[in-house]
Amino acid sequence: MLAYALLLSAALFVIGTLGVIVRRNAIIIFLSIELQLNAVNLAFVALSRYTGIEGQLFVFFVMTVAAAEAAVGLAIIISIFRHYKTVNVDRFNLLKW
Amino acid sequence: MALAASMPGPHLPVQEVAHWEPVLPGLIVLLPLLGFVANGILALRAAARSSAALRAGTDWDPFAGPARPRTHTLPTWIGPGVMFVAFVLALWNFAGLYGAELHDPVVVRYWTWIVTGNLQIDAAIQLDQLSMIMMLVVTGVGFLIHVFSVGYMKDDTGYPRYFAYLNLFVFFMLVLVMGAGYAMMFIGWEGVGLCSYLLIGYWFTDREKSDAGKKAFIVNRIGDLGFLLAMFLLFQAFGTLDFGPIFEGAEGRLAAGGATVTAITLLLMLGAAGKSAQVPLHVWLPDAMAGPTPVSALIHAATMVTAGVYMVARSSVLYALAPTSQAVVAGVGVLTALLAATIALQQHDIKKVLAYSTVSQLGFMFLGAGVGAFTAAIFHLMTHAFFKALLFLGAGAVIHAMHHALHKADSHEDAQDMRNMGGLKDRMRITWVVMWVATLAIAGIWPLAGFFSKDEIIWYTAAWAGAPSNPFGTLYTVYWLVALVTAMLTAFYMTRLMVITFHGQSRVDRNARPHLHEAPRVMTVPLVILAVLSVFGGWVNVPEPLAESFLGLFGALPMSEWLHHWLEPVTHDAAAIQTAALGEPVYGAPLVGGGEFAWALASTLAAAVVVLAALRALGGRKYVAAARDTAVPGGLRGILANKWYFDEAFDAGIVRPVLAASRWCWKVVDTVLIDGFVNFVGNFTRLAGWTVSLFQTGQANTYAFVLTLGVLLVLGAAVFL
Amino acid sequence: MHEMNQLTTFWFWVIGGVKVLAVFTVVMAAVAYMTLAERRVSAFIQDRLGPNRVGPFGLLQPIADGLKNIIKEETMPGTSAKFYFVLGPALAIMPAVVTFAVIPFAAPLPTPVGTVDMIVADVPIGILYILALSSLAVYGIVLAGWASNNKYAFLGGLRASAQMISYEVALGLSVIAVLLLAGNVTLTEMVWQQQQLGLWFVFPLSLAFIFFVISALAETNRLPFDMPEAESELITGYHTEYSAMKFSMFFIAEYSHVLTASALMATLFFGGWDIPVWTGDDMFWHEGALIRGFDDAGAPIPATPSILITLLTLGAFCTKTAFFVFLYIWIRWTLPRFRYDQVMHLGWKVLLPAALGYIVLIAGTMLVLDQLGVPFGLLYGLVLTGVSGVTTIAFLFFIDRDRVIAGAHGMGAVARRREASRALLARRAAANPDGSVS
Amino acid sequence: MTEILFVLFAVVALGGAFGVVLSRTPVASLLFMVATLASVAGIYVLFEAHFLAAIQVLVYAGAIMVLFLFVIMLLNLGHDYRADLKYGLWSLLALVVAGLTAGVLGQAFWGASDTGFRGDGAAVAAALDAAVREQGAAGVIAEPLFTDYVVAFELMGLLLLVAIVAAVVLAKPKT
Repeated sequence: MLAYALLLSAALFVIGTLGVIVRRNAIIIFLSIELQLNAVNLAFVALSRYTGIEGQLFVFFVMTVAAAEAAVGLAIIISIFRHYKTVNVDRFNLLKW
Repeated sequence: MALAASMPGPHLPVQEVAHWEPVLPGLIVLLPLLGFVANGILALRAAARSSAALRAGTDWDPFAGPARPRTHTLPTWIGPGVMFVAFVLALWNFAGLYGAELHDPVVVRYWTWIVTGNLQIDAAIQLDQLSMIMMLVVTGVGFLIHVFSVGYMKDDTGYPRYFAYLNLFVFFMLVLVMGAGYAMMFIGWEGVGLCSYLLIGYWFTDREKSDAGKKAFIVNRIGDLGFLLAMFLLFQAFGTLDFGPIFEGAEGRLAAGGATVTAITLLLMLGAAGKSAQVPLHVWLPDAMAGPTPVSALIHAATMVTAGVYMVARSSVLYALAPTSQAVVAGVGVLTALLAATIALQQHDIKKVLAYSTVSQLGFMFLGAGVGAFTAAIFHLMTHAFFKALLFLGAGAVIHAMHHALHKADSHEDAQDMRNMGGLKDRMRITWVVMWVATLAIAGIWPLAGFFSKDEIIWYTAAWAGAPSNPFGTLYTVYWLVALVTAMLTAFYMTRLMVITFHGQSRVDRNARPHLHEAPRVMTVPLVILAVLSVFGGWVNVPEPLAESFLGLFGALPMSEWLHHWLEPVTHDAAAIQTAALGEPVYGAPLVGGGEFAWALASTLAAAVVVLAALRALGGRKYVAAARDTAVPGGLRGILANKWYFDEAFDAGIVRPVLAASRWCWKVVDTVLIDGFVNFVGNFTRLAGWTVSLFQTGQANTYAFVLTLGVLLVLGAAVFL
Repeated sequence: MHEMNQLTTFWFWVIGGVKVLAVFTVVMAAVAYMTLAERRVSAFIQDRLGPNRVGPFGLLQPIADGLKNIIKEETMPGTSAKFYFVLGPALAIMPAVVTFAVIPFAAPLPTPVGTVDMIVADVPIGILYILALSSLAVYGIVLAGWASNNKYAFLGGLRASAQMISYEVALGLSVIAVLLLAGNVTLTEMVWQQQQLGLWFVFPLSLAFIFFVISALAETNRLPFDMPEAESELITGYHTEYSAMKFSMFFIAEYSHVLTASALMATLFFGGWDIPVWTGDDMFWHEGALIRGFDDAGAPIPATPSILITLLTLGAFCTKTAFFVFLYIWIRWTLPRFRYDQVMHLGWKVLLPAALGYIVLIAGTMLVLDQLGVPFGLLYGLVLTGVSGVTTIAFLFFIDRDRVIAGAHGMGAVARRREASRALLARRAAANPDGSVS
Repeated sequence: MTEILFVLFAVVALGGAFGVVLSRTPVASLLFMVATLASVAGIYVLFEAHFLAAIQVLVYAGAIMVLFLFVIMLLNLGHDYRADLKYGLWSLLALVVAGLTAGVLGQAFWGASDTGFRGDGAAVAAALDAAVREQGAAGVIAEPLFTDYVVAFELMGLLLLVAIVAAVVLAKPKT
């Protein structure tokens, strides 16, 4: 079952990647990133069955980081929205040359 | 030294103790540093007030008020105070060491300073007979000069700064002479160089004077390079820079007369030549007279410039192993002595005369060190410290008086030019007397200090010239003859100085004459003390052959060969090596034979004759004041007046080519090649950056895409490779 | 000696199915009758009769209500997001119904095929399961509010999401105190630990209990925290546009939540199905055997489950739960509604820090007791009770003053503010005697 | 049984994932995400990671996603559907890259067997199950968390604190 879990994890990861690349809505991109994180978490949990509890611990940490990231990320999105009246990432490209 | 070993003199009754603990040796070094810090703080406060006044658009005159500000009163006590305590401590330690029969130096380690690879440098000081003599000279003469400075610098706005520098100098000088290794010595070496620079350029608003400071600094760097290279070689050969292991292991590790030891000693000599103003690196010392006169007395006559002699004496073991280097050292010394003495004949500035005299005397010391008479070199160093400090301080008193008087008379004539003086003896009795004492001492008139020390150097030159295995015997004979001539020249130019300055008609500005008067007590007291030392200082080392004759007052001069015995633990090894290599010195003149007594008698008589002749010849001459003395001397006198064209030669041979090369480097190498390359790199980077920046779309999706691409590559590599 | 064997797989599934059906039925019935209870109690509090026409004492009223809701016309707002509009009530009711699964409601029951635990699913994560699922409850409400495409419904949904997230924190923190004392997250073990301690956790963890009750009120959107459906402000909030059975499902969800919350209070703080004082009902699976406790030597004392004990403990559980359901209704008809900012203020600035401090205090006390070597028993519980009691009193009367007890901005604060503004006006009048406005 | 459940969860998770990426409204995306999270939590249970499953639902689905939902609603998003998806060559490129990544990952994971990690996989699993029975589902995670990884744990706490402050500062309207 490990192989299937890992393949599922890979599939979820790739779908998340796709989401990050093709979507413009910052929130959806954010969700896709969470999806990638989840895919990795799944791999960790599946492997922890075979390597020890550390995999689960790592998932725990990843979740904490995800929570922190969500809080800050959403705050950023809110303040961007306040300024541009949109969350379309094409519209804020101040990082451009 | 064979002489000392074969002819032990009567020892003074001493209480012998096997073990000796130095008393607060670190404090001797530390006290001047503390003085520097205290005076430095005062100087900073004074500078703050001065700059605040400048911002407000006025000048701050610290002496305008009814009382001197505290920044200008405290250094009076701090500066000489720390010196006095240090001198007392040094005396105390000297007394302790005197009572001890000590053959090994006492090394006090404070902390490990640098450890890197095999190199370990400790902050350690070494107390032995040699460093003790140097400590006494530095702190003793230093103290007197500090006291003198209180009077001399009284009306200078930079009063606290002056004492801060002076204290700092003494600190570094003590580190130099007390350091227990070449590394510590080098710190002191560089430190005194720095202080020398600071003090020469003390009146830094005067362009000429700050240039003189720079010149001294730069010329010294050349010598320091030699010192550094010598240290590298020493480290390569011994794996350490501490004196102890180097001198103990030198004989075993270095082949006598070999290339390594010759290279080391020659490089050390280069360093010493720089610091001690030997030909051709002597050019900075006369210019260094731009500094305040007490500075000239302390740094450029009594202590710092003798550091080279100290170093050669300290490294005596190494020099004994390298006879070629010794010949070079002696040759440089004697050449310097001769050239400087000749130049001194044609100088008009009173301090310049003394400066060349100093260079000349340093040459004598190197001659002594070069021929293996290390004790004699140190002996001459010590007596020279006394009478040359006295001469400078006396000149200082004269300049002080002249300056004061000319200032009162609103005259702009040069206060240092002897042609503007004359007849001062009536107005400055004490100065006149003590200056004559010093002049007779330096001229080598019996029984003053210079007689014993200089005579001993000349005597040893002759003795080693006659050593059976000395390959440079003939050369040493030439040295001896030149030294004799130079000694006569010394007597002549010093008498000339005295005559022009103190005797004859007064050429001082008519309006200024009434204002001329003797220096205050605070200046004359050190003069008198130094005069006493100049008289009796030579008695600590009356040569054995003279001791029982009338030149030694039939044994009444108490301390026959005392310095020899005192320094024997330090110089013993070198003497043994030298005797083994060259054979026993022959105590007699190489050309005509004769005992030391006869030559000594002849020497002092010759000196006396020269002095009297000069008095007669020069006393009757009419001199003209500087403003009207427009005659350009020709021939040899012209050459001498122009100092053998050393500066011009350096200018043409080194400075101008370097400047031309620099300009070429600037115009061609820098502007065209380097700038071109740098600009090319910059432009290329900009172009490349602009190209790459096209990828920087500012859109998160693009970045994610490229990121994924990269991950894909890494993953693919990991999976498939 | 009774049969103490575990169930075989076959019987596990069979009995599991039976338990699911039974519990679901009972919960649904209880919910139905809670609506009646609400109305009757409110009537009692307001000194009137309440529904009493349908059946004896109005006992058939819930059935009539249900019938009415099923046959009523379903309205669907034209501008709503249809799919989510339907999804909302479904999502709301699901977590409410399934949370009851992990609450043990009686002592294990001996049957011919083995001893049956009186719990639908004794999952190893116990209380976390409840917290997790109840945190999902907000989706139904928020979606309903959003999908209605109605300003008031939308505001109700937003309020619901913010409020539930806020109070989940306080709820979780008050539960953590229980976890500290119980040492595990499964509810069966919590009941067991209360039996072992000889004290219900409400005593040693009195302040945690108070926090839990308050937070549970907020989590279930009950008065005085029913911001998402505040009639006077938002019509009825998120279910403004709902009618008939979909509207009814929100009601069912709310009452199931109330029921679950009451059962939880009973389980976490009042010993669950434990009958006070009597130790004969103490029962716990220990290494494959049911035990009553440990003797002084540490050896387990076997327990004897019986049908009587199961029934008695079931009665105890129902009594406690019913009491808390009554408490809910009581509070609803007694206290006025908070203002929205007061709700947030209470949750973040009072309950959260206070609960954190309380955890530190309890953990510290336990650490001291463990270091002193006090065994886990009555003395342990009594010491904690003392510490906790003092803290509770101090919190309520000194630290809190008129925030929790008298509302987020109680009368004391209002009075002070009024005083201040009056003083300000007086000063202005004094400074400006001609009365002109500056 | 386990396999059936796994397939069920996997299908829901994949479907949810596609839903996240392809939905036109943010709210739908979010709900699909919740579905995916719940399914992944189910798979955690299948792997006996009960605690993580609970935390996944409690923290991820119950808190983080609600926060997302809250923000979506607060900003009233979802009215510029057309501008949201990138079409054309870009999507094609993305698909190609994603497909390649999937291929590489699949190649890497295809042969993953249940043994061959740190010693015997079955033994590790058995030890984990024993630890869960002994210490409880939470205890088995908590024990290393508060001993070996306590520094990391505390740093996580610090991170959360920083995130709280940052979020407050960022989201606060500039007055």
